Amino acid sequence: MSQTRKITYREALKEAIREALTENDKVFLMGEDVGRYGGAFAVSKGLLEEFSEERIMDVPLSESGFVGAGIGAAMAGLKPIVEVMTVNFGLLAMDQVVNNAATMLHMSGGQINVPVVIRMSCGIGKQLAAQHSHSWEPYYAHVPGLRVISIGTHEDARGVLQAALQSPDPVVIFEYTSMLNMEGELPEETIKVDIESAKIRREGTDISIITYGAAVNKCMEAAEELKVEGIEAEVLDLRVLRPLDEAAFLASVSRTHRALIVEDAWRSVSVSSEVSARITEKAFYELDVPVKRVCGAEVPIPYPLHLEDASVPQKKDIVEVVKKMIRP
Amino acid sequence: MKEFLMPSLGADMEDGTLVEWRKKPGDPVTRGDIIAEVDTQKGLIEIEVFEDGYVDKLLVDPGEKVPVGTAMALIRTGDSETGQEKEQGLEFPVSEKEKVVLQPTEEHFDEKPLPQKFPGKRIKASPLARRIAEENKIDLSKITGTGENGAIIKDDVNKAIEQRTAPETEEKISETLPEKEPEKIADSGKSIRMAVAAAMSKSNREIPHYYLSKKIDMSKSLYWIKESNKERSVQERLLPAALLIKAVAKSLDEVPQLNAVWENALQIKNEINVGFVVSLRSGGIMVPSINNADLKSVSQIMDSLNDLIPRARAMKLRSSELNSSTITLTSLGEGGADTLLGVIYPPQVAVIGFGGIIEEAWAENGMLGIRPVINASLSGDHRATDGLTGNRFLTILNKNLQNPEDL
Amino acid sequence: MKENEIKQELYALLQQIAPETEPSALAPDENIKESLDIDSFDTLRFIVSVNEKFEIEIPEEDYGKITTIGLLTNYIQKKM
Amino acid sequence: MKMQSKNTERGQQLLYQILLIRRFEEKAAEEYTKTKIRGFLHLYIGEEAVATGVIQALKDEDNILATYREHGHALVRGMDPGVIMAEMYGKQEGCSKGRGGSMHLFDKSKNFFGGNAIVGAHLPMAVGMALAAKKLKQKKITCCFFGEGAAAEGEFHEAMNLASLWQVPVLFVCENNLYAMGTALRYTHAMQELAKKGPSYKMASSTVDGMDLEAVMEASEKAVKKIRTTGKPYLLVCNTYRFRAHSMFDAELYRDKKEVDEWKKKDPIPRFRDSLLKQKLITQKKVDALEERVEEDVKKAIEFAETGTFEPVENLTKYVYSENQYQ
Repeated sequence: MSQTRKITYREALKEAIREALTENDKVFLMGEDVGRYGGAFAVSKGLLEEFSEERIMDVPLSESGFVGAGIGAAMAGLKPIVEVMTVNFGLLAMDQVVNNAATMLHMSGGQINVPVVIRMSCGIGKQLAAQHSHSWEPYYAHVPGLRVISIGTHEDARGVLQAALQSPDPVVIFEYTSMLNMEGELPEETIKVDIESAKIRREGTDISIITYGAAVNKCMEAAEELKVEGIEAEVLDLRVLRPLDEAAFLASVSRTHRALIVEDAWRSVSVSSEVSARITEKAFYELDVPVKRVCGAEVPIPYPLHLEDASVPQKKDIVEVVKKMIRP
Repeated sequence: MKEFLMPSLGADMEDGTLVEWRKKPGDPVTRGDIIAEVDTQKGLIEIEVFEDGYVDKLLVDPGEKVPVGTAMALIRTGDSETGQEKEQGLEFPVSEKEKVVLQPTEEHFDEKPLPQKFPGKRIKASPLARRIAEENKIDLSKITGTGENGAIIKDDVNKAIEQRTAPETEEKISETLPEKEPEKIADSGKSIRMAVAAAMSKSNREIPHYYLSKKIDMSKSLYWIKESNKERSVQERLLPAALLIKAVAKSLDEVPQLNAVWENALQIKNEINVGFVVSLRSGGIMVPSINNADLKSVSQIMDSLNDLIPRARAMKLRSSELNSSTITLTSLGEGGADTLLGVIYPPQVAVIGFGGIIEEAWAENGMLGIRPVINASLSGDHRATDGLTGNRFLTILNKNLQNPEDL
Repeated sequence: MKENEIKQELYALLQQIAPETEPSALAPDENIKESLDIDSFDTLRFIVSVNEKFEIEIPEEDYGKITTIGLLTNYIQKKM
Repeated sequence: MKMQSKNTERGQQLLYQILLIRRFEEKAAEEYTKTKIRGFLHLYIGEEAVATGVIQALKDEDNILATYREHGHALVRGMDPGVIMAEMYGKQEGCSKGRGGSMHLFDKSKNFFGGNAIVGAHLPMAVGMALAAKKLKQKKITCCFFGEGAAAEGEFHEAMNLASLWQVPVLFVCENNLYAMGTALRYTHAMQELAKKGPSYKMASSTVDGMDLEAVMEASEKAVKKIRTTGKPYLLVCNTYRFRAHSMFDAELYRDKKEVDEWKKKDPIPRFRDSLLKQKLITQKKVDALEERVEEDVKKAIEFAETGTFEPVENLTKYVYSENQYQ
């Protein structure tokens, strides 16, 4: 066993940004309050002092403007990391992402790459009510031309950015505010992750729990609880929401013959609906029970804690559904 | 309650016209009973029921043409709604309730999903369970599901496979069913011609055939038949065809890849059911099946031929006799052409053809002699097997025909 | 049994096997199998029916001696 | 006059360019009616002096981003007429391999970045490209064309603010043709003197008669010089007019025929030609010869497009992601 260290999700993200800035002088971070404020969630705290105004750029509240500028800068030879403070403001720049970043390569017949990296924090769990608790990964995952990554583990918090910066195509990364303070173990040595494949976070034989983002952790906890009852659940972190690593989840389901998809986002027209459809299309004869989903309730997220908790999947919901699927 | 459906008797059957009900509401039915007569493209066919129980209601009137999969009658069965009835046998004594599992209809029946109009009556089984059941010839209707809402899941099917009893007893039951003479024979010559045309066109269109042939010295076989017939009454005499069928079936034991169907992939069949081409005097062919031909003696095969051929010619074959074959054998008998290269009957993957037995100059050990020779051919589906397999088969077939006493 | 009666019986037996033919139109020296297009299986059935009808034993080696209506009628007369 | 400082050769080259745009587009309209070209076809006819005048003031390494009415810009930038026509035909010999069509002309080798068809959305990109140039210490400026319709978009204001805030070298060229599709300026802008939007972002700006090629040349040369010396952005408003419909399928209910006729009297092409003749920078014989050459080049462009080939359908999903994922 190699040496490990304890680190928070936030610190892992920061290390990744610091490493990128250090290794490549074409990389710069731009976003609202990333510099003097230290980042809305303190992810970039201290980096302005460590680097410079040139590398850590505070921008005005003009999402479309600075995301578009990030895209332009990427087209012109830089490697911008554009931080959209939260996904909730992301739609103000959605046009830039969908109509410019995602189309440029195709529209120009392969001439023009947009190697921009766009980071957004997202998710639910801080009683921030309807406009500040969004899980909009599915919107972005819908768009061909984008690579959409969801960071559900410390390993990915540390490793994804490096891989994303090496991609010649636009990458949208989702980070989860609810996980920022969470501590995890990381190996001492450098982490290499790819942004093309899903990853099995826990092996199991009885059921495949397919998930991503903040739900990964809930699924891992659920799997531990299920183990006590003699159920071995496999937890597959999709990680790449587009293009989906279909082979990974089809293979897992072909082993366990049961699939549960867990997602914080609203159920309808979501990542889970896509995964479910593909399992039915391509692994139908492997299924021993119908594919099930545990998803976000279809409601604007309410403010009170008990209602907020009820609107996204919790560990007990996952455990319950798995038990029903295995021992009806 | 189970539905009795218009069966699909082949890939080329789309519908059928009910000619006559053989059972009326209230009549008891046993698995294998003829319940109806149906006119198809292939002619008048007696349709069996696959349930034990009582006829509850007839849903289709004679003269009606309905698509494959349409519910034609309701059968009240012993173990219908609740799983407990099966154990207790509440309403009717189920005589051989555990005879179970072997599914004489084989995959054609299960494959065709019932129309969605009747979703409630469908056997609820997971896709995986269905797949395993099909591969192992397990009849899902005999299994009680332990899954969600009583759905049959993988474990249930696996349990059924473990508990499966010897399949031979089942085979006997279906063979000793009482015969019923149908009164009328539809003038179906034309539709038989059409059906043959359709199946053969499909075959030539979709199946890449390869052909191999081998001359086989029949002197030992014919001598054996002759000697054997000396001890037999006229009624019991053997024809070379019976020996050829046995020889083919036995050879398939060693080359199972040819005893198979191609449905997106090669599916090797456990039973060797040899379909034997019977030419009709009115034109067209019928291909009744001699089931488990490898397990039958030559005499038993001859008995089967004596039973099947006249019924085939009279078009009085049962549906299961028409759709259970796993390979086809076609033989010209004496006279006529020397070589016969057959067209595969889909979804099978091979057809064995025998030309007429003719006398030929034959060199053996440097000596020339006159021998009765038969030209055996194999038409194979190149998607399923290669010439190497076919070659092996013909070699083994020759060996078997040189040792008729072992057949 | 007279020759003519035997012939009439034979015509009836052949008619059963090949219903659409007219066996009575066969010339006495015409090959039955070839003219009526009867295969080996039906030939065997015919021989079986002759055997049952006239209660005579026909060994296999005699099959070559009974290929026409004329030959067969003679054969039956001799055996009876 | 400005042109007096130029030699005759330069005058002829400019006349050739502005004529080429006009004839090329007239031919395109014809081909459109024959269904050789489909989709939207937005013609620049009437506005040619703007692209011709501005782009001649730029260096080859300067970036250009244009709108969906960009055939003229692409031609002046030096893209081959045949390759542009092939693109409009949807042929794989087109500048964007036929994937873009009329609205999406791209040529990276000529620093021509479209062909952008979401009104206003390319302004932030232009700012970003200028930012990159600044960070990479390149001397290039980025020129961004847009209509007065785009100036009502939020992205116009965000881009103006960012460019000025970051002090990056962008030449914003507002081609004010008075109509945002079919809605006149007076119905879309409270402040109709568009150049005044510059100072509110602390950005230098000016207005020029966009129907006068020589005036546009002079104004843009001035603006470009200012940008190069200060490194700051500049807003140049060119008042112009489109003679033809917004796109091909447009009944022009929103404007008076008389108004169109009035503007046609200011047609930039005869105006520039006459000016050259008057300054004796060109002869009528030379003008006729130029007309013939343009005619010939347009014919060649059509031939090139006609003989082009369609990309096989198997290639459909190409260019969605880069083939070489890691650089």
